[in-house]
Amino acid sequence: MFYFLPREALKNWLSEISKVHEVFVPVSPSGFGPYEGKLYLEKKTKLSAKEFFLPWREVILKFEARPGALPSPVFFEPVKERIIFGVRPCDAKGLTLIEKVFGEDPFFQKRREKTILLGLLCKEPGRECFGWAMGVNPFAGEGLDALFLEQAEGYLVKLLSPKGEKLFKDQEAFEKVGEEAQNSFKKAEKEFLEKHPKAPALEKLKEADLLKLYEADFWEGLALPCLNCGICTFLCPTCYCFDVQDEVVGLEGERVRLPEACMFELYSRHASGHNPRRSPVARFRNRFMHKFKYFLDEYGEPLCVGCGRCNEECPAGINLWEVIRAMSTL
Amino acid sequence: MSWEPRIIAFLCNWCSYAGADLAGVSRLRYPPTIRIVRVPCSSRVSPAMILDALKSGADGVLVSGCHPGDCHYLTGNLFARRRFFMLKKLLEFVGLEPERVQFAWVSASEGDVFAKVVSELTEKIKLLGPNTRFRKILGGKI
Amino acid sequence: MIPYPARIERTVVETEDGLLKSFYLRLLDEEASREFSHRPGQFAMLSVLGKGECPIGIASAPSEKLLMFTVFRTGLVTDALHRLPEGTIIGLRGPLGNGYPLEKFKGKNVVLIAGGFAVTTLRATLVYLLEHRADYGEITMIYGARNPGLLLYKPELEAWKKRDDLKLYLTIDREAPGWDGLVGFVPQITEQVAPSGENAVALVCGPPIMIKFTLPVLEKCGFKPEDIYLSLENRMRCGLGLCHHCNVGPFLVCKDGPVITLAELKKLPPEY
Amino acid sequence: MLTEKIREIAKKLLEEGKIEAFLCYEGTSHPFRNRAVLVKSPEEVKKLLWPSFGVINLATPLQKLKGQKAGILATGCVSRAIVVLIQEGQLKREDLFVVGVPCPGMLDPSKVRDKAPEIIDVIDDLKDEVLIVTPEDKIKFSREELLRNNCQECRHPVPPLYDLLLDFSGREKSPDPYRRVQEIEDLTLEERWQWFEREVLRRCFRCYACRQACPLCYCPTCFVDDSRPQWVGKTRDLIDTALYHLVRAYHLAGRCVDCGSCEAACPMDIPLRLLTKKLEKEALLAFSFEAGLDPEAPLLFTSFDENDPEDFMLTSELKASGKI
Repeated sequence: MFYFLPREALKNWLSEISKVHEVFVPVSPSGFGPYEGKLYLEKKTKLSAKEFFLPWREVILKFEARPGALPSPVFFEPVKERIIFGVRPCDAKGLTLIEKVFGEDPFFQKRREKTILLGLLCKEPGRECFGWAMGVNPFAGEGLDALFLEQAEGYLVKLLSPKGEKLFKDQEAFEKVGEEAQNSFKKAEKEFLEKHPKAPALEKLKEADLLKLYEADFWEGLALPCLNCGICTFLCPTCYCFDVQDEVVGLEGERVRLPEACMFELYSRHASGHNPRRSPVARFRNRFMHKFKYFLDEYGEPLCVGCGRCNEECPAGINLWEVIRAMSTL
Repeated sequence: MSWEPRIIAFLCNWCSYAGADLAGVSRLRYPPTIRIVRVPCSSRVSPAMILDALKSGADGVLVSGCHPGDCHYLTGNLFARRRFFMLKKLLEFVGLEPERVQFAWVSASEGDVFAKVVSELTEKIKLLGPNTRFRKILGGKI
Repeated sequence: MIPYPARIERTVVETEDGLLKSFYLRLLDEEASREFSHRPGQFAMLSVLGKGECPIGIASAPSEKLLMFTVFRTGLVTDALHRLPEGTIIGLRGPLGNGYPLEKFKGKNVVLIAGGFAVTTLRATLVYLLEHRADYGEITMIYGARNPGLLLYKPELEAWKKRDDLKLYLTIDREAPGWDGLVGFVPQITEQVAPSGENAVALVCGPPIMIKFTLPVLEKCGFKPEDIYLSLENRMRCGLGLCHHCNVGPFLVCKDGPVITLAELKKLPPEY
Repeated sequence: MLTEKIREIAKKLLEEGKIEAFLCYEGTSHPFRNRAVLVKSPEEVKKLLWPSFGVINLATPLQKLKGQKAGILATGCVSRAIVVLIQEGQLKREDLFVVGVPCPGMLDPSKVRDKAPEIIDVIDDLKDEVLIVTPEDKIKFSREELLRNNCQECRHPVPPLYDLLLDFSGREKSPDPYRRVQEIEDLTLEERWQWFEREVLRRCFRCYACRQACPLCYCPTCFVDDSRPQWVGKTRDLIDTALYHLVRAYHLAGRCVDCGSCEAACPMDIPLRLLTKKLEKEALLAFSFEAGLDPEAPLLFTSFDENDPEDFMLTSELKASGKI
């Protein structure tokens, strides 16, 4: 089903639903925040909406910090249902990829359940975007509850899930639209897909021999500039690795789950000091092998939605496409 | 109940710790605000130790060692002096109350100086109030 | 990710250097305790609140009343664990991982080869095999440690020595006073014992260097890579296949392992 | 011009067998990003160029090349980082062939980025002007305006250590290297903490790019990664983050060569350099010390002077006021 929202009605509507729900929107080029009148919709934000599902600090246990204390489990429990508006389709697709692994994780699931995701299509692909090449069709809105397409007069809204339908059932600001509007959506989708085909590289990667890829000699050269920092993993809407830490202050203790980067030396270091991926090259290789081989082999899709954040933000100038090209032309 | 600051004092084993001991033996009065950590030399104290004390809730930190020329290891305190100078400048630069982190020379025979140092430091920190700025609270601020 | 509370009922210092200690645990929750069933080769996450969690192989057999873990004191959590007195309650999450497919071994000869403190899960296996003695063919165990003081489970070893349905070879790296058993590294002793690979499986657990030199010996004895079982270990956080720390290529040690055949291992990148 | 000179010398060194590889920069598909590259044959030198956006110090990847005789393109700060690494026993002088260049300064990607919504190319004359090319237009900017902060405040554009110095006229020494530090110093204590919290602590998500980009952060295990004791919690807690940034900056006291890699690497535009620049200023004023100028000289913290200042100490204060 499709609705239409006039452009000038958007902010009003966001304020309206803020009364009933917790509403988050992109507030600046850096990322999302609670809606308080500020809205940044020009480009995709540096930090994706991933942080709402795999947060920077997920408390999983609370305990009294003395030997023998019994832990009490903690579950994320929002007071109101959350709405996140302005999520880019690629980021939402990223969540569906994470869900393949985290399908039974109660923390992730609870957060998904309690959140309505409203997507917004980009006006133009950004310079570093390549989502389509990774097989992402932004118009399909995978992982979203509704998708907004910006048009001359306002937003055309496509409903994508029962959660979305329920939300829009009684929103006065929106008017139902007919077939004509639907066709304009389909037309935009068709034009986009014709211009932006899926990359043949993925099929080649599926066929590639895992060990040959691993042993290829291009890794050394590609990894030389890499700093092994965590920028690409923390900004990535699909990277899901986490660390678990016990934090204690005085007698209060919490066990928390937090994002971690596979680029860090500590990531794979055993307590004994042995580290199977001690060298920076090994860690670099593991990141891309995971995304474009291990995950691809297991789930049929790469662990990448082509949002381009890593390319845009990598201070060392590493370009994901060059890695994919090297891997797929081996 | 009036608030009493908690001060972590890193005292060098050879001078200041003995100085503190002398203050005790001489029955000198000073406020019971300090918790002593004995260290081999003032240069053993690293900035992480000082900041960790503040993070864990100390209201002040004192590092005390031998006077220049008296170091058991000859020059440890001279290295320490440079380091603490730089640390103090850095902490002030980011807006940490400079009075909270203090350095002193106290020799083994200066029990009175030690008592004075602790009294003065306690007064300074009482004026500032509890350390809220650099104290970690679980799940506090992100 | 939520651990069961478990009480340390008993601890035993296993080695002379004091770095290995066995913990006998009982789950506080009776229902959880009843439902807890594991197979030899699986592991559990032990947690000391305030310090963290770490994966430890389950050293007790499924039939034994208390869960037993023999822990090497090496990192943050194991160090804290070693300091805890009997009676303390800790956290336990498990059983995790795949374990040895012992049903598949029925009717076969089983060779257990252990080096150092990696013997723990093989102890669980051996206890299980001896309990189901009739189901299996010849059982051989080769177990080496650096010196006699570092051999684990000494009272049990004495008892096993006396059995005539088990061939037990204990060895130490170098001559030591009071030791009249075998002397030599595990690979050398394996070569001397020369177990036959005919209708047999080998379970090998030990430090990488021992494994590296033992595998060729086994292959020479006629063991096929599909019949050689190894147990991997890696740093891990969740034990559930989520956090991805423990991957060896596409293989997740926590979920797909820790037990893996040599045949499968050969298909993976050499990062362990 | 500079690019040609670099290619020429790299080719010559490789052909003559004086070096096994040459570490420099190459272009990328991104109009304002350069990348470190290692070339091992004379044919490959055509990749090399003068990096207007070579924001990561080459001495960082250089440390991955231990044991090879490598040539390296060195601006003032690269050369100074190499000096410190030699002083600290991390590099061997004889393993290196340093091709120095009097540095014209580099451009700041984040300053360029904001000049137009879409930028296709950036043309840098290495002197006065920068042209930013957009799909419609070429816009002219003064080079000074687009320079990186650390280049504007550079005290040593000319490399102090080199085997060969390219003939080029670089920038002059900055007349006012501590202007930005002064701006913060002029704030009140309260304002400074607010600044630190707002600009540093709240933004940081602990990717450690600053540490990884730094040519002088080479500890095998960083204090952040210690678990016994764990000095720094791993989450985004503000105090833990503060501890990380303070101790990291402090570890660079008397070592930092102000190459700005930390700040350039930061994805959240945190003004990290100000912390280390402040320490640089204090070391200069109090101890007349500057890092990375002489491989034979002692380091700031491995030396002392009997007359080092101590008026900051509580006992000095008490003595001055006659209380002891």
